[in-house]
Amino acid sequence: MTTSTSLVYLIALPLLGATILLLAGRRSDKWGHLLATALSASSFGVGLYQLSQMLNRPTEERGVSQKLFSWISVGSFNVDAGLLLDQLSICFVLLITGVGTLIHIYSISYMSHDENRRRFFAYLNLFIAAMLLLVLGDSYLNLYVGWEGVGLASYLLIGFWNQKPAYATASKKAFVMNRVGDMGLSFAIMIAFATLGTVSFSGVEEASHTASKAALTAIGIMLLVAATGKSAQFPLQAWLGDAMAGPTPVSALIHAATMVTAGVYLIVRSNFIFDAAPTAQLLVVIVGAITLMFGALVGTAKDDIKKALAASTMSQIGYMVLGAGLGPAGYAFAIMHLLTHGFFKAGMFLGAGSVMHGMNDQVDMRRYGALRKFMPITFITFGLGYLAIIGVPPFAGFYSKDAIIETAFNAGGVKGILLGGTALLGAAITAFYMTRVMVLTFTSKERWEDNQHPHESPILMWLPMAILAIGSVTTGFLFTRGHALVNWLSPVVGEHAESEEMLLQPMVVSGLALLAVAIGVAIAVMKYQRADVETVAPQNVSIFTRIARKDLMQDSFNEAVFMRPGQALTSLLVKGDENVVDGAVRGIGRTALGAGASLRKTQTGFARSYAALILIGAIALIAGIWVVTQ
Amino acid sequence: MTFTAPVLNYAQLAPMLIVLGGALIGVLIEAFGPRASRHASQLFITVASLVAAFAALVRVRNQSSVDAAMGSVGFDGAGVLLQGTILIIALLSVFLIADQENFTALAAAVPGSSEERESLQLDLRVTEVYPLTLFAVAGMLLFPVSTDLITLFVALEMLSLPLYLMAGLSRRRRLMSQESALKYFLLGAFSSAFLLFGVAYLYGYSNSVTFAGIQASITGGSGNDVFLLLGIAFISVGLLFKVGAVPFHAWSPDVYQGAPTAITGFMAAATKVAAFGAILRIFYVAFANAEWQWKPALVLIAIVTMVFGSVVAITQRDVKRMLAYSSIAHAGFLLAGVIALSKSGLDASIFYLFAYGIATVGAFGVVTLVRDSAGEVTDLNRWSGLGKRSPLVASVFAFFLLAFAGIPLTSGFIGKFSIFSAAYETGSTAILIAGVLSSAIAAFFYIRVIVLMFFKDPVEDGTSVVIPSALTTTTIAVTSLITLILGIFPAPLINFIESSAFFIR
Amino acid sequence: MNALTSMMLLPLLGSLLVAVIPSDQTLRIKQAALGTTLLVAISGVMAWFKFDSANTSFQFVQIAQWIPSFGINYAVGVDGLALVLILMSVLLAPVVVLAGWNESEGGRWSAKVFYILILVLETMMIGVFAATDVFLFYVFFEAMLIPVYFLIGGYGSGERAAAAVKFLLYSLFGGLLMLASIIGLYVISGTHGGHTFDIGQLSELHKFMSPTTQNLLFLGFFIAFAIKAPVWPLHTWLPDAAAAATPGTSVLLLGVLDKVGTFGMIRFCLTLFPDASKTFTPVILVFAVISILYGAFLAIGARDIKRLIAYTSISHFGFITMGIFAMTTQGHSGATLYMFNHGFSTAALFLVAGWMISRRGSSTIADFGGLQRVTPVMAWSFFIAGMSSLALPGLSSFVSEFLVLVGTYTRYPVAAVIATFGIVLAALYILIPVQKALHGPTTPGNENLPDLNLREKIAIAPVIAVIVALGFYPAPLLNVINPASAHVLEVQGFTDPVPSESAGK
Amino acid sequence: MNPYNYLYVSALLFTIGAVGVVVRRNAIVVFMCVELMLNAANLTLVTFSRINGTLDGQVVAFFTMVVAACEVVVGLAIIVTIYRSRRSASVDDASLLKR
Repeated sequence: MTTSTSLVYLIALPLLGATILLLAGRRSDKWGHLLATALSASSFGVGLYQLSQMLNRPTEERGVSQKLFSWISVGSFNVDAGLLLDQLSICFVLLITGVGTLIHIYSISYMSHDENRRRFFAYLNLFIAAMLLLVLGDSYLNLYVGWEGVGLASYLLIGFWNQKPAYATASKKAFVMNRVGDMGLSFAIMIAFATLGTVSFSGVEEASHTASKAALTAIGIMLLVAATGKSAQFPLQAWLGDAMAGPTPVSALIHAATMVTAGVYLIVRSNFIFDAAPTAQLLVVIVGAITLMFGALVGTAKDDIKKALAASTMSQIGYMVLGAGLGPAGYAFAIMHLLTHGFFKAGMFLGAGSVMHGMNDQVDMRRYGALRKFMPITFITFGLGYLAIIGVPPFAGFYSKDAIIETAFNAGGVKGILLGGTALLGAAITAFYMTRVMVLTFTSKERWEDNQHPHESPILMWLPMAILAIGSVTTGFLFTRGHALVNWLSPVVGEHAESEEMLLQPMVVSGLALLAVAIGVAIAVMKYQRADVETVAPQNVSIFTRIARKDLMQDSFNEAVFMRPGQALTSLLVKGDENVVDGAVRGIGRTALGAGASLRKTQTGFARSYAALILIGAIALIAGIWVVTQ
Repeated sequence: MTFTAPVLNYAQLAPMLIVLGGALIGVLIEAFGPRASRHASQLFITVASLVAAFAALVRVRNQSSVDAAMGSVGFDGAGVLLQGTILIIALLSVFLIADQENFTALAAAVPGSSEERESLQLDLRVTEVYPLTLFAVAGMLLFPVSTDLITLFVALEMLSLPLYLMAGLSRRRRLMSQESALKYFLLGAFSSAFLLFGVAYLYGYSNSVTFAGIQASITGGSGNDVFLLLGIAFISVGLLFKVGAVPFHAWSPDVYQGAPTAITGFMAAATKVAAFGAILRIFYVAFANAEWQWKPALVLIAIVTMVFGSVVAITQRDVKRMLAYSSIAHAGFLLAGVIALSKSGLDASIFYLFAYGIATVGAFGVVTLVRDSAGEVTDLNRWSGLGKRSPLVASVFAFFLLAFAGIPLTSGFIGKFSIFSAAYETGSTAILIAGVLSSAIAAFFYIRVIVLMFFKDPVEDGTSVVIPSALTTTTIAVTSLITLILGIFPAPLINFIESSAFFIR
Repeated sequence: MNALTSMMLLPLLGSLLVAVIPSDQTLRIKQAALGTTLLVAISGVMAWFKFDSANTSFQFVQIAQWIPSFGINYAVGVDGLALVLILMSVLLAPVVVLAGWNESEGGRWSAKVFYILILVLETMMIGVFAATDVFLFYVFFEAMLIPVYFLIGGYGSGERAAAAVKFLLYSLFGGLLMLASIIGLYVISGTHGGHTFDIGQLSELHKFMSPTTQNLLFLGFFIAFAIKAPVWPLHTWLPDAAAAATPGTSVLLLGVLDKVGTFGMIRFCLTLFPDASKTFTPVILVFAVISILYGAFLAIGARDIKRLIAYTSISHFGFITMGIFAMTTQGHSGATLYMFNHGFSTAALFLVAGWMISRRGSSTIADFGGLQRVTPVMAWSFFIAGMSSLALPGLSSFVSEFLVLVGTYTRYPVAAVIATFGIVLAALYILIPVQKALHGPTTPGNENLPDLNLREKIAIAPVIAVIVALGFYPAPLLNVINPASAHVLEVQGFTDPVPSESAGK
Repeated sequence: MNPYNYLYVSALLFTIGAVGVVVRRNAIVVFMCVELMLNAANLTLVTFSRINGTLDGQVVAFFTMVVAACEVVVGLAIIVTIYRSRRSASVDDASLLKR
């Protein structure tokens, strides 16, 4: 594989930015955000350069690697600090740096009133660096570093306004639940080393040809656990909703476009493991299917615009995971949906941010309405994103999502029908709740609080939105043009195998999908455009609505099953340590004292009793010696 | 019948004779010397005779003979070492005794009587304590070198009788002091009766009063084992009483507390050396071959002694009683050396005796310094915050306590290590374990005292540390220095003991 | 002059220097102490460069007779393991002195005593790691308790006296058990080619021991080390001690002294009693895993920030112990590296916590709040230290913790899997105090706490620098550690398990 | 007649003395009991001397007498002082030192 010396700059530049801004502190308040943006942009530049290099090379030599130094080397456990840039990772590099830079620009204006803007940008750069390390690392351990790095960055950014206790809690929740996933990743690495003797991608891939199904299944399942944690998949999805506590650009970059899709990257990157471990693969699709329904259902009940978007993110990633679980047929589509989603979801989040910006941080959609005329650009960009996500041709979402649904149907047998059906239903619900968002926010009647003066956002904010909107219009078309992306990725994820016997023709699937979408849209429009909406969520609603509002009881479940018992155990142990363990020790001391006190009493002070003692002693001594002698 | 004049090796007897001579001169001075200069001259005589005795000992240190005095006194390396130890300890204790403050002006006077008061006012002091000390020292010197039962018994009485009296000489709390004297005397006499009875049976068993003879007949196996058994048992009672081994220990806490502190220190240190010297000799020489008979019993006694001493010491409120119980525990440790019944056991015991004796004198020396208007303060609670009042004294005392506890870099640690390894070497695992456990318990109360001195705040009740006299200072300084040096560079002494410690048979 | 010996002498000389400076010139005293520790640190680093990591035998060896008749030598020398720990100790010492610049005030005694104790302690810290003579090791092992005891009891806060006593008694008890084992070794060595304490010769002895003997001797050592390290359930002294001691003392206590336990497990338990180690490995692993989770849970439940850090250490020591007894190169190197890293991350945590406490006047976590906005630098330092304590990748602890887990998994998967749950708990026990103390609204009483001053920044900066640097580039340490741990395992007759799948393929 | 009988007698005397020490209160009497024990020992010695046909036993006996005499001197001195200061010769009254 060709080596390069410039890969490290991709990571080094944003990392440098973060370091400078954090160390310089307030001194860099003036220029900090500019530096950060510049560095992120230059990293994007490096990415483009790498792409051009890559295009100039023949397909099989496109992968580039760079070994920096030997990181950990003990016995047979050798891990280099090495980077790997291939057709898969370049997609991510460009997505991260590109969208990242746009969001930097957006934030310059969005955060301009925040006294800690500099720190915000430092975190953003830190995130970019970590995320790039995640996708560039050439071994599972290096990936792990980036993996937890983005976790840290997300923790810092979710808790950026941690003076609000709720936000601080949200950030902690996110970190801890991610750690549960990370545990899966470290298990995977341990198993890989113990069974295959290596943790590098190339090594594992090479060993996976010979390794036993059992080992690979174990590794695969553990990787899936990791993915569910990072990508907010069932059952580790609960943190994403609360993560919206972070500033909106963060939600756009981390919790929509990039970090939360790391799980998909991990699965696709580990395709060689999952291809050889059907059980693990089956679990992947199941998780994906469940999550896409889960997210969709939650999305229908949310009044907080960001939470609604978050739910839809969860659901869309469900699609990606589902796709990734369908093997070589699906990897490429999963990635494609990931990329398109990166554009339109980021765009919509920025749009939401712009709305909040104009409605002085109101997030309740029941207090929006008819904003179309007050912020037209936002409306248009958001609208394009909307069309993309619900999958209206020719917008990006149509191509990517449709492909996944199709592949799902073609997975074969009952499995295929179930998965396809789920995906299709999901599409309908997506259409419903996204339309709901659209209607409640931009069309329908005004339901503002008093002294609201909605206004369009400054150019620094709408420019990135516009660019992303363009992306969400065009990308799908570009990627599918002559299977561009599929062929591009095939060297990494394996030849794209079209399944011979098709359950349904592509046209049929598309037709069904469009039908589903139409139904969803129709219901939503009827329910929200016609009827006028209460400004406070009505309480006399069906049990389903209530459950959906409570994120399908996920938090209640976690509390009941993990938190409360955990707290109980903790307090039990604390008491036990004090009374039982330490008590035992103190008990020994007390025993000694007691013995001393009672033995003291033999010292009566009477000479005669001492004499008696001596006499008894003498007799005992004689007796003793006598016994021994006889 | 013909009468052969006794042949005495005066060079080897010199140390004892010198001390006895000094004692007699002391008596004469007490009788006829001018009262004004009495104290000075007494002190001078005592110190001089002790030093001279030591010099005489050094002169003959390399000699050894079975019959220094007609076979009833053996002279050998072990004897030299033990006698040397006793002399050094005695000298250091005399420095403490020299502080008259602690002694009654007129022992005969009734406490609180006009007689006593005027003798105090006119400072008409009687200084009989010095000759008494010398007599006791002479007895102690004789005790470990006596090689026949007569001498053993005589030496025992010779060292005991003066001590009985000295115990009653305290100036303050005279009732207690006298009580301690009485208890010590009655019980002492009681136990020496046992010893004598034992002597009788041993003579009956072996038809000889010399250790050599007894050993011979034990090896020969002739003679009635019942007599041997009784003999060993009764003699052990007498000897174990002197070292304060359980269950013959009961006297020591009371006596240690009641007697004048300087005397207590002398008694605790020197008597132990002498008595253990005798025990070692008689068990190593005379009873060695009857090991299987007495060893189990002695092991049991040793273990009980260690544990009892340590456990009871925990709850003591009086520093002198606390030290008394700790000395009981140490008696237990020392018995381990007797049980070892090996060269290394002998070496270890002698080293331990030296180290422990020195530290004990030092510790009691410090105790003499803590006083209030009514004399010494031995109530531990009133010792609290001593570290604030006078850090130096407190630190020194703490150091001695650490030595007793056997913390490394003190002589106590080397002693403990050597004696336990010796015991374990000859298969007494039980001793080792018991020793370790009781050391752990013992640490508990040594540390308690340290906490009291350093981590508790002083109580304002007039307790103070007096400026020690030059002599007392010397004692404390020397003892603490030795304790430290033996902890860091014990090699010279150990080598010396190793090369010269043996029992002549 | 021998590098190690000189390194040990320097602090002693320093303490003498401090001793001669008049007590009222506190600043001079502090400067002298700081200067000394810096000198030692420099010489430590120089030794580091002189060290030849390829050579697995002891280096900088110096052997001088100490107590020849017991075969005791002053023998020092280091292999990679010892060198790393010595380096850690000497690097932490100046940091502690600088960070705790004012700790010595408000103690029972003058600043002078404080720094004398610290410097003496440093000598012993170096000695305990450098000793290649078991007896010498034991001497340092026990003697170093005393200065710590006075540091806790004299300068600590809250229940300092009680905590100090608890610490001392616990350790003494373990030490005495170890003494019993040492005596056992000594005696056995006597019966096989002469008394010796040389670690090299003793490591041959196990061939002559019966399994029972070996197991008992092993336990004697292990329990002592398990108390030091602390392994559940012998840990209860640590939280009290750490909570009572000054931050600086706590750093030395948890950062350095406790390492003696884990160090001893490798150096003595494994090398002297290989068979017994194998016998007990399962049990020990169970205790280690319990420690990991137990410590974590108690940390989560802790209200007092110092106790919290102490409990996290119990969890970390569980990891170290597990790594040691996993008997794989990854486990061993990981454990050793872990000892080093834990030293620094705990140091950072404790120092910052100490500053927080001294500013706020309370060590209850709930009393803090919103410090991130009031004192950003202090908050960040605490945060980074915390991140390294929860083993965030990119910080030093991650490398070691992951090595331990991987190394354990290859031989004992179940233990590793259970232990891995510790990383989730770690996230909780770090993030809870972070949220309560640093995040959230600024609670009353915290509004105008001063941020770190220059001295404090200078003190904490190198620690954090080390934490970050070693996270990215642990090679310098690993290169020194690997040969040592490989050597230990080779002596043990262990080889890493081969990957199950790629075996033979 | 059989000399061993003397041993039994002396043993009996010794026991009486020992028991006396334990049961009697008056210091003088206690002391007398001790003397009784010593004399029992003497009797034993003499008997053995007779049985064994050597003089050593009798020599010891003489020594014992002398020593016993010394003991009397010291002992009475102590007892008298105590008596003068306490107006009582009961050993049980002297029990300030205990525990």
